[in-house]
Amino acid sequence: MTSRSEIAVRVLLFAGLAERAGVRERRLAELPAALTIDALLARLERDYPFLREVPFTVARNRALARRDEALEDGDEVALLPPVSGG
Amino acid sequence: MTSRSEIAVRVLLFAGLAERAGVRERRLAELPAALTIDALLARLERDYPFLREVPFTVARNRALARRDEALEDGDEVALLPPVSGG
Amino acid sequence: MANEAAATPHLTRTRIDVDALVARVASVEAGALCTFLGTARRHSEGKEVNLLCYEAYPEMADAAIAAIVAEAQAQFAGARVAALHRLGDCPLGEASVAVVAAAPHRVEAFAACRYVIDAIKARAPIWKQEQFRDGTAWVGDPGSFRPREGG
Amino acid sequence: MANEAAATPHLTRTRIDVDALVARVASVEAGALCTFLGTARRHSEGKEVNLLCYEAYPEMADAAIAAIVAEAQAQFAGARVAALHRLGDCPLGEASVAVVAAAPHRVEAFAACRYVIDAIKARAPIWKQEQFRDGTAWVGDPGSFRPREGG
Repeated sequence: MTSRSEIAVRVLLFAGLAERAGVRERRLAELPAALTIDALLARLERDYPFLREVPFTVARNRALARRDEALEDGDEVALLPPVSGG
Repeated sequence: MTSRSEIAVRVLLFAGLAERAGVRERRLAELPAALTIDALLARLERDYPFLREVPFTVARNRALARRDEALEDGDEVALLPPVSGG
Repeated sequence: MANEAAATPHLTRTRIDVDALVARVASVEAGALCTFLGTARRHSEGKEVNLLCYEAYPEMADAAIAAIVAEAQAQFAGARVAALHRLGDCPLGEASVAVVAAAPHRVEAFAACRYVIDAIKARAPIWKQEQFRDGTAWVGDPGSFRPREGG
Repeated sequence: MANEAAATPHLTRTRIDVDALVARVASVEAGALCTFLGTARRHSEGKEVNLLCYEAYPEMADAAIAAIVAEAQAQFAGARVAALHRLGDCPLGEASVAVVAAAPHRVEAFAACRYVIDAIKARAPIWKQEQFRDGTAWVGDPGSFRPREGG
């Protein structure tokens, strides 16, 4: 359980990002409240340095997000490579 | 049989023109050689005065034709109302 | 008239088989397929239509559609196009005309399909008669309304 | 996954049924129907492709396609649109995406169909993996080539 000053988020990776990371989903807990997406990405880069070198956009709770947005407990954060559907 | 100085042509009418004329096809024989399409239309207007009042284009041997073209024996002349296919 | 059908492959007096048209142009090299169907509408300029009936100058209309298809294939890279227009009675909701265009990419598939239907409507000697409750009229021919016989 | 299929009506893991999509939008008031199919191509930038595989962020992709369809219907007079994207394996020649647009007139049918396929390709979180003889790669992700295991 997270205290009031800590949050947990779910991180989803897709396509080439999931392949490179070897994982499609991560749960990150005990994060500081109001952590920004930028700061979350900095933490993820420790485990997945390739994230510094490949392009992606970020969705928060299934909507495209700015990287200065503050996260809330229970957020779903998705890293989306350039789309190629159709 | 037409002599060298006379020609015969087939005239086709379509859609509203055929309905107004009450006929879809006419054979006109014993026409002067090198009769122009304009002159042919003047003859047709005697039988079908409505032709003076409705718009149409003329095809000669299944290609759009100018009205100053001279007809040849055996030509197929079609009077085409404005098209409305599709 | 089987003979006419054979001589004018872009015209048909029976229901249009769109899948057969698609099969003529589709291939594993064409990543994009655009299909246009013109269908008989219930209303035309506010009046209720019961039935459409199409007439053509068959030999010239068939040649016109063949030429239009060739123009589209020459103009749009890699496009393959098939087109078929119906003649005679066309019940509401059924297709009066079908154009299918396959191409490696969607820009050319859309452009070729659009070119062909626009040109057929503008150039092919085909005429549409609308049948109303109270009579018939040729589309685009203002004086052609004829009251229903015996009505 | 029937549950997923029900929750994401614009995505399917099985072959796309174009006739069913058409039936959803066609009506006797719509005189024009434009259909676009994207199909798996044999060649991609010179390399021979054996199979395509599509992955999506399903909930977000489904919502994106629903929003795009609504935008098209609001923007083009009288247009009714249906769209479906395939996920998972897509064999060569089969449709990976289908868009059908019905409208009273062809200008709107073409425009709505084109708007929706363009927007799906630009915005929906869906990714295409190409499978070659010697490995796989995600389209538009240059460093993603992975040699075939055990090859």
